[in-house]
Amino acid sequence: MSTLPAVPADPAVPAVPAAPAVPASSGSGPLGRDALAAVVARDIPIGAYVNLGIGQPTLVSNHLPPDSGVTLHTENGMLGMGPEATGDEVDPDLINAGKIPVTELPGASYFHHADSFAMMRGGHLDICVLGAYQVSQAGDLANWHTGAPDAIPAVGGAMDLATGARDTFVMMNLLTREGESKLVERCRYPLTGVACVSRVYTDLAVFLIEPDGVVVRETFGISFEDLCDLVPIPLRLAEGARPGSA
Amino acid sequence: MSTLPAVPADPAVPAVPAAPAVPASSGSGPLGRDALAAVVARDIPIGAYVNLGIGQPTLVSNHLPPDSGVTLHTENGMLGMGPEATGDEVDPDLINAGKIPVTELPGASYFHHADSFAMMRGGHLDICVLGAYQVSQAGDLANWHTGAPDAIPAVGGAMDLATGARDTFVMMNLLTREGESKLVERCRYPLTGVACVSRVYTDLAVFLIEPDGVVVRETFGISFEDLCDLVPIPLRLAEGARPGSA
Amino acid sequence: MVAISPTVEAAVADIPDGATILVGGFGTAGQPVELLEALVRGGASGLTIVNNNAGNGEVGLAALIAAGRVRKIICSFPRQHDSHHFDAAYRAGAIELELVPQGNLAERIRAAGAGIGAFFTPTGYGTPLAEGKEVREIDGRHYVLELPIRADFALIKAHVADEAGNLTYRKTARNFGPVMATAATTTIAQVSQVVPRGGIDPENVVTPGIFVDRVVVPATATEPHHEEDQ
Amino acid sequence: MVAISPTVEAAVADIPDGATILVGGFGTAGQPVELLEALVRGGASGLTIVNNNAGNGEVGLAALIAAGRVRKIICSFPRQHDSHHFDAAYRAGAIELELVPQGNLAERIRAAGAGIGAFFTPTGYGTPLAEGKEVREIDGRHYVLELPIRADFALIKAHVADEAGNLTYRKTARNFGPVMATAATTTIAQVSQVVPRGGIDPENVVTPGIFVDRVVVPATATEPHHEEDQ
Repeated sequence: MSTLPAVPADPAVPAVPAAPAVPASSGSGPLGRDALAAVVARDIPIGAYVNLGIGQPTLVSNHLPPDSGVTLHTENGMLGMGPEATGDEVDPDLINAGKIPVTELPGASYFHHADSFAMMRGGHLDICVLGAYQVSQAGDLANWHTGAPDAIPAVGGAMDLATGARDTFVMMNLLTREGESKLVERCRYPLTGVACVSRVYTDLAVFLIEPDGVVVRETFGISFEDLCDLVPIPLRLAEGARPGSA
Repeated sequence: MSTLPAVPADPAVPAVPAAPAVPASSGSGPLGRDALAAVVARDIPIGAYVNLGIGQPTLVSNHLPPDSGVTLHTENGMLGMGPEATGDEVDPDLINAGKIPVTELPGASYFHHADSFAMMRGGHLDICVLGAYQVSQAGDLANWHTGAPDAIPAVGGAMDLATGARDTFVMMNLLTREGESKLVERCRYPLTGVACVSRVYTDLAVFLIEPDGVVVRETFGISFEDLCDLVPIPLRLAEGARPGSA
Repeated sequence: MVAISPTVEAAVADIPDGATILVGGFGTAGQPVELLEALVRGGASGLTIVNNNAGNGEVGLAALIAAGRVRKIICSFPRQHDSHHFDAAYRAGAIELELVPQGNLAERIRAAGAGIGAFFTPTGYGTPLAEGKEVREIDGRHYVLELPIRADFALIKAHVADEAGNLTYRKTARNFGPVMATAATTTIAQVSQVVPRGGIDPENVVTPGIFVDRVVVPATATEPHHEEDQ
Repeated sequence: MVAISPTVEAAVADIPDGATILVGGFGTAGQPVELLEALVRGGASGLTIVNNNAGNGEVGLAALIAAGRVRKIICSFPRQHDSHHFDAAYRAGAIELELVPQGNLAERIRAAGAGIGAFFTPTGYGTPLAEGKEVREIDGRHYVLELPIRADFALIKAHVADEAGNLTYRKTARNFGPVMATAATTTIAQVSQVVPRGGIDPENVVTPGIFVDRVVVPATATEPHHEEDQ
């Protein structure tokens, strides 16, 4: 479930739809990163203000149609961020949160860091999309620290994004390389935020974190029953969901 | 004594001098409002950032020489305020805290109310000059409410100014119309701020509120002994002070 | 996403009875007079208004108070030479007053917009306006705990808007507009002019469009500015 | 009152051993590289540095760390692909790290400049970065109490300054500069250009001169901007 926004939901932005307008393809296997980004993009309402985290979430921008009216925020002080800069466009003073040179779209604005994070913390961003090490069934997020004793910890804006946006979506592979589910009963890694994730988009299924449990909205190339065998928490199939074949 | 500023004193602005460069005229009687404004103006260091309260304190600006480099702040969102506007200069969008049309000097800046009061509360203003109903020997200020049961209370920015500026100067007549001292042991009116006043400029004397008591820096047309008879708190004469004749 | 409202009446049409409304302005500078007068015509009542003052003369907020629509006002400086409509309502016991020091008012509104749960301010410590509030000594200084002020609507007056909802202001009419825009569920800005996206330099945007839901150019707008100031 | 320093060396000459310094920038965007390198040449050591990161490559803050001048760093994101000087010092136990979520870092600096004694933030609640801190539930949400971060000096990079000390910035190089300028006893800004008073439109000032003590145009300034951007 999402944290309570400091300011109630903005009526100018339609609520995030509970189910996709078009049922997802339930084709022949797990979704690739790019296909998963397209699924996330389809769930972003027209006109939304969105922050895309570093890495896989950045791919979502490639799938937002030009008429989506979606405005991208980068926490280092900009709304109206455009695509990555190339050639002569590169300007070291115009970068995204990953420190990659980007461009500016018409209608952009710049602001300082305290204002930028006030914007996030105050619940003004409709959606942020983040990667994760683990997500718990209560929506707890772990994505900043493996807890390894020799790791140098670095948190950046992850905690602010996770707790600040109205909806926090996670994008990740469902399983670790060792085959363990990253959707878990309780996170083993240090937390980024408590009960902040509302949806988990993975290569095998889309999960909705709801107050009464985790709901599977769609699966990709796997049956609901096989999915339940992989994930160590109780799952419910959403009404009208179209589970994929195994 | 002054409240602790949130940020230590700015070394770019010389400390407020403990004694005037030129001894005040100790002439033949109490100072008029304009002459008192000149005394205050003389104590404002070159380059200081100053907020002048509504009423008598506003007169101080008439006595700041053009080369003083003093920048005036108005809490409704401006630094670099110029003199009152006249004729075609009048613009309803450019007013001071007393809602009087004013002008803009080169080097001015505009900012919103939260930023303007952050500037004050954060200890960035060197001096504010306020009127008062009463000031206590500990520097408590009462200037917003008589406490009369039928009065409509209004506080404005007085509490923020009193506690926010590095030095708060008060300008007032020493005595009420009934002849009672407004410099008192303990304020009888509701407080504006606690231990916030550092100096009290009156028609009869200038008082410094120091940690170990109230010091008379100069008197105007009255002997120190006669002044002590008027004011119901212990007074000390500053070293080198030139008391006026009675 | 910002909507351009065709009229001030349309812009405020869904403000219900009992709403809490942040109203921009310091006196009449920056006061969204046309939006407020549309609200008078619209008929919503039992309103809680947050403004620095309590109305001036006969226009805008003063007209709303005169029409008996304001149940409560949260402000720093109600008593002015021309606040006679408020004065009369207050003395008649028809309006509730919550008095807040001006800087605490601005900071409490900012806190609501910035997701700050509460903050310790030195302003008001030891005064009647801190009575009943939590106090704490931090690093040798005394502070009072203050809570956010958020609202259902913000009505503000800006200068130029672009089609992304970005706003600029004019001189000291900026005052409370930028912070109020951040602290309401729905923010409605009356402006002198709407320009296309890109019509405001991104470096000079004061209120980013993310905070603005509706923009309207009042039909009767008689702006005091000179064209070259835009 | 602002002073125009003749050189970056003169601008930082009085920074003593053991000082706490707010350093602007997000990575290298907005980082006052020339001021930091003057500080390396100047020799102050035992410094506490507050910056979003912990140095990139060989320049600026990375050079200061490489020279062994930094005792402690307060930042949100030390570990980067090019933070090898920090990494080495950290693993050698030669530098202390206080990790702060980025938004709490910005807000704590703002609080210092704004005279806020402490504030309740939702960020970090329930995580290891809130351990030992006061928590409180307000209106059904959990918050952590955070304290201001103030400093002896702020070193920032802006774009244009006027002779009143007013500053503008360029694009996302604005980042921490405006809040850091408010939170130090002495704020030193390196800029591309100094214009006369009135050379910056008062509506477009980002940092008012009241927050700026010294301005300097580095001799080696090679600004990436196009002239028409000024």
